[in-house]
Amino acid sequence: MKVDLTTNLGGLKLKNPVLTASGTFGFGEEYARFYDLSLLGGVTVKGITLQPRIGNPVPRIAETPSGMLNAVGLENPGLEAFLSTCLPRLERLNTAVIVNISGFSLEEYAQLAAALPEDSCIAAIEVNISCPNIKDGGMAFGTDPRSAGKVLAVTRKQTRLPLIAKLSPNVTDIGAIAKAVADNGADIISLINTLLGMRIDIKTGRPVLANTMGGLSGPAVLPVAVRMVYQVYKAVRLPIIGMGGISCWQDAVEFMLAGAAAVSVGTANFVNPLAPLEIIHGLEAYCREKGYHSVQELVGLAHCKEELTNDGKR
Amino acid sequence: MKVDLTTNLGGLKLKNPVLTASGTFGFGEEYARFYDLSLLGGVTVKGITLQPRIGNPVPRIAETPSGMLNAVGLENPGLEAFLSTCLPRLERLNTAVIVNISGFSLEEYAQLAAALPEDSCIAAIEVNISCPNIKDGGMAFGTDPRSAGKVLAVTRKQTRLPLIAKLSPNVTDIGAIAKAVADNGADIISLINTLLGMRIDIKTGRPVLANTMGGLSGPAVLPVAVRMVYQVYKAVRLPIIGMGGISCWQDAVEFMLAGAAAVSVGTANFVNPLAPLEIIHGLEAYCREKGYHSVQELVGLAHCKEELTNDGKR
Amino acid sequence: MLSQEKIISHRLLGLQHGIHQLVLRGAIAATAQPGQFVHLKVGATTEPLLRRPISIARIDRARGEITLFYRVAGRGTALLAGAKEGETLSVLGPVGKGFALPGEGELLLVAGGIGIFPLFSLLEAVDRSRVKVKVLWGAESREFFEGAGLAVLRELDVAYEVATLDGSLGQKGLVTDLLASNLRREGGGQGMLPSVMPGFGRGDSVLRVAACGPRGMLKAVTELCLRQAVPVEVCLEERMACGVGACLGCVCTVTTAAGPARRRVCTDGPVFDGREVVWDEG
Amino acid sequence: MLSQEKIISHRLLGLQHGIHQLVLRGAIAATAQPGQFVHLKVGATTEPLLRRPISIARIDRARGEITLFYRVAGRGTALLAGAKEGETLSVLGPVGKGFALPGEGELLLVAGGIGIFPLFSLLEAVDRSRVKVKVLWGAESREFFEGAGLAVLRELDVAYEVATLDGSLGQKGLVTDLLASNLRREGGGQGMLPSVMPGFGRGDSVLRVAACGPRGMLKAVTELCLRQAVPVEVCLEERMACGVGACLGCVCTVTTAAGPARRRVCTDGPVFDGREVVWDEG
Ligand SMILES: Cc1cc2nc3c(=O)[nH]c(=O)nc-3n(C[C@H](O)[C@H](O)[C@H](O)COP(=O)(O)OP(=O)(O)OC[C@H]3O[C@@H](n4cnc5c(N)ncnc54)[C@H](O)[C@@H]3O)c2cc1C
Ligand SMILES: Cc1cc2nc3c(=O)[nH]c(=O)nc-3n(C[C@H](O)[C@H](O)[C@H](O)COP(=O)(O)OP(=O)(O)OC[C@H]3O[C@@H](n4cnc5c(N)ncnc54)[C@H](O)[C@@H]3O)c2cc1C
Ligand SMILES: Cc1cc2nc3c(=O)[nH]c(=O)nc-3n(C[C@H](O)[C@H](O)[C@H](O)COP(=O)(O)O)c2cc1C
Ligand SMILES: Cc1cc2nc3c(=O)[nH]c(=O)nc-3n(C[C@H](O)[C@H](O)[C@H](O)COP(=O)(O)O)c2cc1C
Ligand code: FES
Ligand code: FES
Repeated sequence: MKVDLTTNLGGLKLKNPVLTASGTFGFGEEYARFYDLSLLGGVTVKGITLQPRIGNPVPRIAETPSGMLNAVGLENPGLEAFLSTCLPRLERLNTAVIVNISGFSLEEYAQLAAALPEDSCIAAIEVNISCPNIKDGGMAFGTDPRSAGKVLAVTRKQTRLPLIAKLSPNVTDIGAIAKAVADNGADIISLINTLLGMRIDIKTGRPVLANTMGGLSGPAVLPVAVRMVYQVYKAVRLPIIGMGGISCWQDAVEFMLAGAAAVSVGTANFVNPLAPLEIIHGLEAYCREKGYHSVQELVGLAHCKEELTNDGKR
Repeated sequence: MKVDLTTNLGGLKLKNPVLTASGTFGFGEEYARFYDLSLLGGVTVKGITLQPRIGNPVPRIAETPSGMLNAVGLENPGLEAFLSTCLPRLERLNTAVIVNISGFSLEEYAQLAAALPEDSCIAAIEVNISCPNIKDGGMAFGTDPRSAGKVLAVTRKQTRLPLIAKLSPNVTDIGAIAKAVADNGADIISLINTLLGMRIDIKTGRPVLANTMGGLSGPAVLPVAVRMVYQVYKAVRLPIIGMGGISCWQDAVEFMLAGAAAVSVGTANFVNPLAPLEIIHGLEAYCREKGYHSVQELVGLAHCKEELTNDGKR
Repeated sequence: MLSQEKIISHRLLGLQHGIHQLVLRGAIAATAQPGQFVHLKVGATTEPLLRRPISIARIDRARGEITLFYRVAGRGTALLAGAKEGETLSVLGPVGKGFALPGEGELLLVAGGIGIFPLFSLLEAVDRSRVKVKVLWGAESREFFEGAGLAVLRELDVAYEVATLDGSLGQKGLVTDLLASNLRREGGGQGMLPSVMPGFGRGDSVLRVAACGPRGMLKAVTELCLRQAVPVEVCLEERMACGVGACLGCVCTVTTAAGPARRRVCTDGPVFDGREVVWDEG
Repeated sequence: MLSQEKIISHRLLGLQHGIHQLVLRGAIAATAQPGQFVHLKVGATTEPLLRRPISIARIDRARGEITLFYRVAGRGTALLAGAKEGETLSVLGPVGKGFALPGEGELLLVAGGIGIFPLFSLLEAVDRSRVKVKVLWGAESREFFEGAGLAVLRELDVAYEVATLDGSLGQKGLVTDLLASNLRREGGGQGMLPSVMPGFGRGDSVLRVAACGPRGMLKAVTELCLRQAVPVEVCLEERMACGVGACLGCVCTVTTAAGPARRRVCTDGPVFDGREVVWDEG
């Protein structure tokens, strides 16, 4: 039986539902040494900002039980260098490219969205709303439904590319944020970004990360991410890209059952560069075994009361 | 060198800073088979409610990477049976007892606090504000600063016992909640309660937990907990009881450096029943090595810019 | 209660069903009772985090050894399968309330699949010169039995009947079919004690059933027994965290005079009186 | 780039410093260069999560073997120490830009503590019939050297000087003292190429330094070299996640014409021109 892996996320068409997560896959080239990136559903590139950023001092990485903290601080070459240097190389990867953008004001988000060409390999824009709103006291845009909505609204005006709103998990009510971005022009929701965490070196008594706090990712966060995907699936009708700790196909199935129409692989790349490919194959085999013709049949099944039988029926 | 382990948390005097966490230590008796509980700083008993509760159906437990989910649903014998049956037995443990209370309305919190005797082995009351406020739409009391403050205010009126406010980590701004409980009569703050999480069984397509979602605990949550202790230490002046994934003395040191004046051991008891004792000894040895006369000298050191030298100086 | 036990032998019984036999030497054997279990740490790191409950299948007090049989079911048992002879494991136990040990009469042991393991210990402990014992065991196929300690049964020289789903060994069907026909064989109406084995059923002889297996099977076994007023003990399974009664993670529901109540499978069980257990709960 | 390598031998060199020698056979040896490293998976579960970077210390292309030396520093290396001969490890590599391989002149290898390991591979790779090589190595004490491959140095039959903090072997003091006196021995003012070994320093001979060790030491080595216009390469360490240049976790700062810029230690390094590195940053 052939399983149809194609995935259509409100205008973003992918050959399969497996993407790579922003910030964990550089601008694609690093992992091109391991396999042909055109096998992926798509790649999401490192978050770009209007101006180049040299990011935070080191240490930027700390390990945690089944997870890691990072405080890279959005190091990136800036919009201009991205367009002139990175984009032409991305064209050659022959895969759907999602560009992750980060602004420190509404205008920055708008400028970034406006500058990304609609006729290139760029298949969608992922709007990272976890950045601090420096004009408004530094709380992240993504922690308040109103400011999250505003970011999407201003970005929406600037582009016809599909817009993915990337949600921060560091909030009381993820459903409220999801509704706000859905009401303001998001086509797709991706989640979760990293959980805010911290470690202290007991030898020196100081935080391990130069930046004191950092973002937690990896398997440790998986149950929180699955829960939030489940909640957002209940809260809004937009397609969801699920991520957070996915390291094998079983994890990916779990996210799709919770409501994700596609998944992103992040930290797992660091441990097993072949993880995204293994996940594509595992998803296909799982569908075949359960008798599904399309991988999209999995989406949201955990919301039904009945159990799956061995042949995928209820 | 003798290290002074005694710990005074705003009126709650402990022989050492190591407690056990509510819900992970029954009413004390189960672990009394492993060691003399009077060696502990104290024990926190399972959360009690006004009425007896049979809790959630099974499965109540799911494993996650370096962590676990529980959805016990506050199973407990209720206030009356607690006072008549559990309390007399707790008296015999010869250790400081902290009683964890959970209410579904402000009145319930008040009634529970009023009913706990001030002249027994009960050394403090821990107010679990993670319960859903059923009168007010079901959002947990602890996710909104105002309702969190109200719970503390009504409880404060009913007792002269030290009041510990136990914070939920499922919030955008933990500092705001901490300020609210501090302003409304809390003597001590304990954190973190469990993070909301979920797992799905890919064989059945259904959530693993009968209750769909549950609370994440264990090593996986440690970096989030350390971060929140650090933030609360900055936000308020109250003593902090830190918990969340502590499984060895190194973890306990990390919490104390972040700002906790005492620590609670939860999930680690399930894996290593002797963990609390090993932590007490490890804390003592660490202080001795660093040249500290009192374990309390550790508290909050990560907030200073200088590194610790080998002999504990800066 | 917390013991470092040395791995004396560790072997795979049959590839297809991934069942391993693990012999441990240490303090547990001295006090272990049939139906109790151990709570095992299966790795050195925090992943997997929780201990794993495994029934004590054989107890050799003289040598200070217990034998466990386990099936590789997931990542925890897969990791355990890598433990080597000579290494030590952290073992919490013996845990729980085991089977009642009848001093006379007849005992029917009813097992579904790997539910046979805790029954091995009961079989060994019971004084077979005074109690007549028979084993009824059901599983998928002949291979299963061969990879799951059928040799142990033979070695213990006990009367047994088996049933397989595919008919490849013994009777084709379920173990409850075996039980039903055993109970039927001797008639046994309401209130009257039935006797199931030829030569049994005289006067004072009391038949008891001890069962272990999937929940659905235990429910059916209990119903069959209750219909004939045969006392039945069932050994339950539930997901566990602490294994010592502290977390309330592993409860089942029982009927009491005061209404339905929770019991902890780890310490109030895992063996319960079948009559008490509430089988159909949400 | 991703290779399953078989453990050919694995042994502890000295208890006190917990340094292990690990020989792996597989695809990495074919292309490994001195100064490159491997990124090792140290366990089978997600805990610890990240791979561990370890320098390639010896390369035996004929046998397809690489040798690593590592010190047990924390939980990851402690777990690695339990890996047994015959098992396989998942190895990502060879990673990074290694040392320049001088074809003539003089080469001074300066090591602090376990910083000697990547220098072993350079020492073996350099054509010593054309390049004069000397090793300067500093550490705490005599025991350290004995547990950290001093035997390898002796076996490689190279000129070396050692310094210990406690004076228990070689000169009492720091390796930078050795370097300073070696550089001083032959004078060598600004712009003039100094020559440090007796018989060196004729006409066209060029002295280079390759150094590895703690950051403070590398900084001091670089300053000493720059003062005498001696080209110096340093091998840096930084906490790594991906090890392939994708995560930007492991950066250092270098000076460029356009101002300070970040470089990835894993793929732009770990070997950098000492002149470029910005040593004092926040
Ligand atoms: C009292 C008792 C006695 C048991 N005796 C035996 C025995 O003798 N032989 C044997 O092969 N198995 C026995 N089991 C089942 C055994 O505990 C599980 O197969 C095992 O825990 C699965 O762990 P895993 O890591 O391989 O699977 P995973 O699915 O990775 O486990 C994930 C989590 O679920 C729990 N879990 C999964 N399956 C079960 C289950 N069936 N029962 C309880 N918890 C489960 C695990 O303990 C773990 O916490 C017993 C269970 C109980 C409760
Ligand atoms: C390019 C490179 C080459 C290296 N070569 C060697 C070698 O040949 N021999 C050797 O003994 N050591 C070497 N190291 C250091 C070695 O990587 C660390 O000692 C090791 O990662 C510690 O892991 P752990 O789990 O034991 O310690 P933990 O402290 O538990 O590690 C926690 C985390 O911090 C990281 N970490 C801790 N210490 C270091 C460190 N010094 N450098 C980088 N990351 C660190 C770990 O990789 C891990 O992610 C090298 C490091 C780098 C960057
Ligand atoms: C090193 C690192 C850098 C990251 N950088 C970004 C980023 O620039 N923009 C963004 O939206 N998310 C970023 N993330 C978050 C990931 O895209 C992803 O949301 C998160 O790591 C959870 O997935 P995982 O557990 O599979 O890694 C980064 C994560 C890591 C680990
Ligand atoms: C099984 C279980 C039951 C719990 N029950 C309660 C409870 O009744 N009241 C409460 O305030 N916290 C309860 N908690 C939360 C713990 O007290 C603690 O805050 C949390 O588990 C984090 O600590 P840990 O990671 O060390 O377990 C429970 C935790 C677990 C694992
Ligand atoms: S497993 Fe904790 S009470 Fe049974
Ligand atoms: S470790 Fe990821 S860029 Fe170097």
